[in-house]
Amino acid sequence: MSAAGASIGVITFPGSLDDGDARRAVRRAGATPVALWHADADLHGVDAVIVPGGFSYGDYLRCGAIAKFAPVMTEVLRAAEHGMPVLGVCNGFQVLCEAGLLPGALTRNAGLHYVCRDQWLRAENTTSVWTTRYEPGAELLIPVKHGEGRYVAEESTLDELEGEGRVLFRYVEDNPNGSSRDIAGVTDARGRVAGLMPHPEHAIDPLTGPTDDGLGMFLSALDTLVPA
Amino acid sequence: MARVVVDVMPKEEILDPQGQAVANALPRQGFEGVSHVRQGKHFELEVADDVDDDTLERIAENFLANPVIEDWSVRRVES
Amino acid sequence: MARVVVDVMPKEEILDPQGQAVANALPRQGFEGVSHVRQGKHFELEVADDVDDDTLERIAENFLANPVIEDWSVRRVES
Amino acid sequence: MTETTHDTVTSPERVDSTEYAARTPELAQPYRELGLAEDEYQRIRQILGRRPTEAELAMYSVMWSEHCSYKSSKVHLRYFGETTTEEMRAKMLAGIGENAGVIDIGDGWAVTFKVESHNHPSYVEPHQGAATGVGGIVRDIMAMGARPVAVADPLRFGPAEAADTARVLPGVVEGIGGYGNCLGLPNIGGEVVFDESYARNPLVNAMCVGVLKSDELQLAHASGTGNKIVLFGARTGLDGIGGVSVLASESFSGDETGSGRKKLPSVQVGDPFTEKVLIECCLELYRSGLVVGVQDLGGAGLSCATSELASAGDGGMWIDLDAVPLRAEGMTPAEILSSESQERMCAVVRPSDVEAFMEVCRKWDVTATVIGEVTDGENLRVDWRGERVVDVPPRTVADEGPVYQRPVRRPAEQDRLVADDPGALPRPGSAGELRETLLRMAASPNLCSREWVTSQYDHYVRGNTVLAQPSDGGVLRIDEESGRGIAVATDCNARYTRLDPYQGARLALAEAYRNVSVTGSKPVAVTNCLNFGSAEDPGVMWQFQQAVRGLADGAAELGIPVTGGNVSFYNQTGGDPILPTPVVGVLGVIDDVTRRIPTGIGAAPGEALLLLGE
Ligand SMILES: Nc1ncnc2c1ncn2[C@@H]1O[C@H](COP(=O)(O)OP(=O)(O)O)[C@@H](O)[C@H]1O
Repeated sequence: MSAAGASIGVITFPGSLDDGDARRAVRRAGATPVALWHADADLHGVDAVIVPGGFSYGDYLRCGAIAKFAPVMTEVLRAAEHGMPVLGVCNGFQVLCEAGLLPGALTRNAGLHYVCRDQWLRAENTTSVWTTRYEPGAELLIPVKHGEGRYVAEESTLDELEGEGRVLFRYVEDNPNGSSRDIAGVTDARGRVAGLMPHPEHAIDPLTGPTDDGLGMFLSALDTLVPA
Repeated sequence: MARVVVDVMPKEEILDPQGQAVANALPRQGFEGVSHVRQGKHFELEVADDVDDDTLERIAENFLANPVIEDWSVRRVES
Repeated sequence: MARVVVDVMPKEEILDPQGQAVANALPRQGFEGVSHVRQGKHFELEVADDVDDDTLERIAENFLANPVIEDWSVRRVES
Repeated sequence: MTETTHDTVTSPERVDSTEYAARTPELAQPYRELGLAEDEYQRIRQILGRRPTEAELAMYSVMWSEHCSYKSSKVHLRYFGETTTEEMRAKMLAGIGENAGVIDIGDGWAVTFKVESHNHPSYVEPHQGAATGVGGIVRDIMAMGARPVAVADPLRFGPAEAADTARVLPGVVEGIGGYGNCLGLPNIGGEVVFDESYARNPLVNAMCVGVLKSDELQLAHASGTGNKIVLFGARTGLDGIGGVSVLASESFSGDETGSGRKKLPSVQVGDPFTEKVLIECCLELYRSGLVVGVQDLGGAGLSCATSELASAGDGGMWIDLDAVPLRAEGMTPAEILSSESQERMCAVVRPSDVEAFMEVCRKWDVTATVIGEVTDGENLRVDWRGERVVDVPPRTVADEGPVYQRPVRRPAEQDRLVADDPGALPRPGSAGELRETLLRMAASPNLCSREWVTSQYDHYVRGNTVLAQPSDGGVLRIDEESGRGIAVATDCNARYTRLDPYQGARLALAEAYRNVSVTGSKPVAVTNCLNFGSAEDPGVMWQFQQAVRGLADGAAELGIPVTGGNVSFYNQTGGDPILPTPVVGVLGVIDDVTRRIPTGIGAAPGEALLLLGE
């Protein structure tokens, strides 16, 4: 299979905002983006799925709380169980946590304000499907933009995540939201389902983002989907 | 020490998109029979015994609620 | 028709920056004696009479609250 | 204001129909409470040949308000048209009079942009006032057939250290951010200015920019007899009823004290999610060719949308108010017509397309209802519970409202004010003093970093933002293949404008023009939001007249047209008006966004710093 032969689905919920950007990032990485609709009960044969940022269904109750019940999420849960790579960005991360694919929860920023800024991250885990292109400890500059991005979980869960090397990225310098242990993103035990608050899809071209540091996440997934 | 609960709700005639979102989502999850939902805020305060009802009322009105669009209720509970 | 109230609160051990902001602001405005504030959500539901307690509990647990970070209580009230 | 007694007519037992109105000419009506002058009320009676019904009175009173009718500004705004040459008009696909101006920017692309004020609502309830201000301007842009692609927010507040500013500013910023972020519209510019004159009259202006293919332009007109009128989006509630509540009869009131609905807050609450879905739904409807005409619902709600659609069309219109999906019980016809519930649009649809239209709405979970149709008569007719409650020539409501030539007088104190020039002020004499002055200026509220505000706004969403804060102008890519893009900037120095409103407006234009130019873009069009004090103050009207002339003359000199704008009068509490604040927005075009020029001193050492101009 050629890279363009790999197809990555990007879900659109009513209220999704960064779905177009995620599709652009997939294209830029050399794969074929496939738009998935929240009401689809079918993943249209994609090789991986991205749950993008935004405010799914308005996020009025709790971020991601309604999206987890979307028909398409039932399919995503099933596919993830069989090892399909899944990436949740921002609202997508919130949805994956709500859906139980990733541990913990994302809560109101400690500063109580929505924050949009360029943020330094450190790559902690470079073996997950979504991070193999990064050097361990590499520092990346990627936008964050959220009001509810403070990652919390029970202490034992946090210890487990650290122990198993499942913290994907950590905020460096300034923690924008008060996340426990500066956690910006985590992965499941198999390193296939990943979620993070920062937006790699907004860092694929220095013209429209601070850097192209985010492109590595999409390229990493392609490396796995399309073994050289 | 007394425990005080303040509930703050959007006024009846004011649009409540949050409650509406919950009400719309329930049937999709297979929960029928909920006809109306309103969502507001719930505060729990621990206050010294010498804080009187009048002060609590003022705290609710000036801080916890936005009287332009919200109603509120204050009650003391057993701790 | 029955009226049901669900209160959802951040768990004790979870940081509650909103409640804290209120608690910090009160003394600055001359309100002393409030030692602790926590902020959660308050839902008022109108439900058909055949919706049983078990269903209400599931609505609260699976939907209105996130058990990872929140506690909740469900009660029926007079309408 | 003195309370006059009047009879309310509509009750569960009786409807104030046109027929009943014709039989009861002597009935006292609360036109003054609704803001109509005696002669305005008499003109309505003359137009109709009878007293208006309550519903008609509600319609005329909102549509003839300053906000909707431009009755005090119209005579001055004509000057924009008079000074726009054919050459300036060449690229203009829609101009003053449409929901928003539209400019052809080449390659088949067109751009629409407009600024609106939501000043007073944002003072009453900063968060919701500002949020619904964004929502309103975004719907204006949608009504042109465009996809909204960016917002900007010129803001004015009282002194930074004033207690009330601490209430208003954070709420306004949260409201603008909360709404715009949730719609997925990057915020690419704006202003934050503090001045005593805005203390009880903050200015919340919101700009929206939209992009469309030039052949996709939608117009707000109802044509084609038999075509259906579809109301879609949110339900209609008691929001923003404001003054019209004096028409609510006691028997409709839920309030035991019997004071009608006077105590209703006129605040509207925004629902950005509904608006986001409405945007996507509208765009799909346009793409599918299912819309003949479309109008957003903003101030004056259905009164405005129906009368404007009918007025711009070629026939009459019939509306069945019972079909309007309501959120509140017991709403009277006047209330339904005046409700300012947010997130609603009104479309004209061919009967054969109604089913397909509804299908698209169902996909997006948008409530849509046929509420009437285009008729071959002349009049706008509205029925409720089987009785006719409105029967009016729509032009008399929408276009032929009163026009005033308000007294204009240069204030006596103007000379004294101008004579008091800064020459007498102490100047820094030493390097140390200069340093101190510079530091003080850099730290002052009007010059310090705006990051506290701008970091609450998403400027990355949609992935096309090429320049945003802290750049002088925001730049957006609109065509990924060609790299074609646009730039916008808004500016106004109101203190200059106070000294000389003509020059002040020209300066505001020149500044916005420069801010667009320095991004590497070519300015092509102008919009404005003219914020002033009371139209009944001759000094304020002089400021207004001068500012309009300055802006129009400046635009003519630069050769770019004013494509639209907004007027906000009565920004004053007591006798003191705000500083005259004609906010000017300039739109530019850049052929290739990779050639944009960021703000700031270059990164490489040894670069030369050049000062251009005098
Ligand atoms: N309310 C606002 N919303 C968005 N951007 C703003 C706002 N206020 C200021 N900005 C942005 O911050 C930057 C600096 O603003 P300002 O100090 O007014 O610049 P200037 O003095 O060069 O016009 C500009 O990019 C401007 O667009």
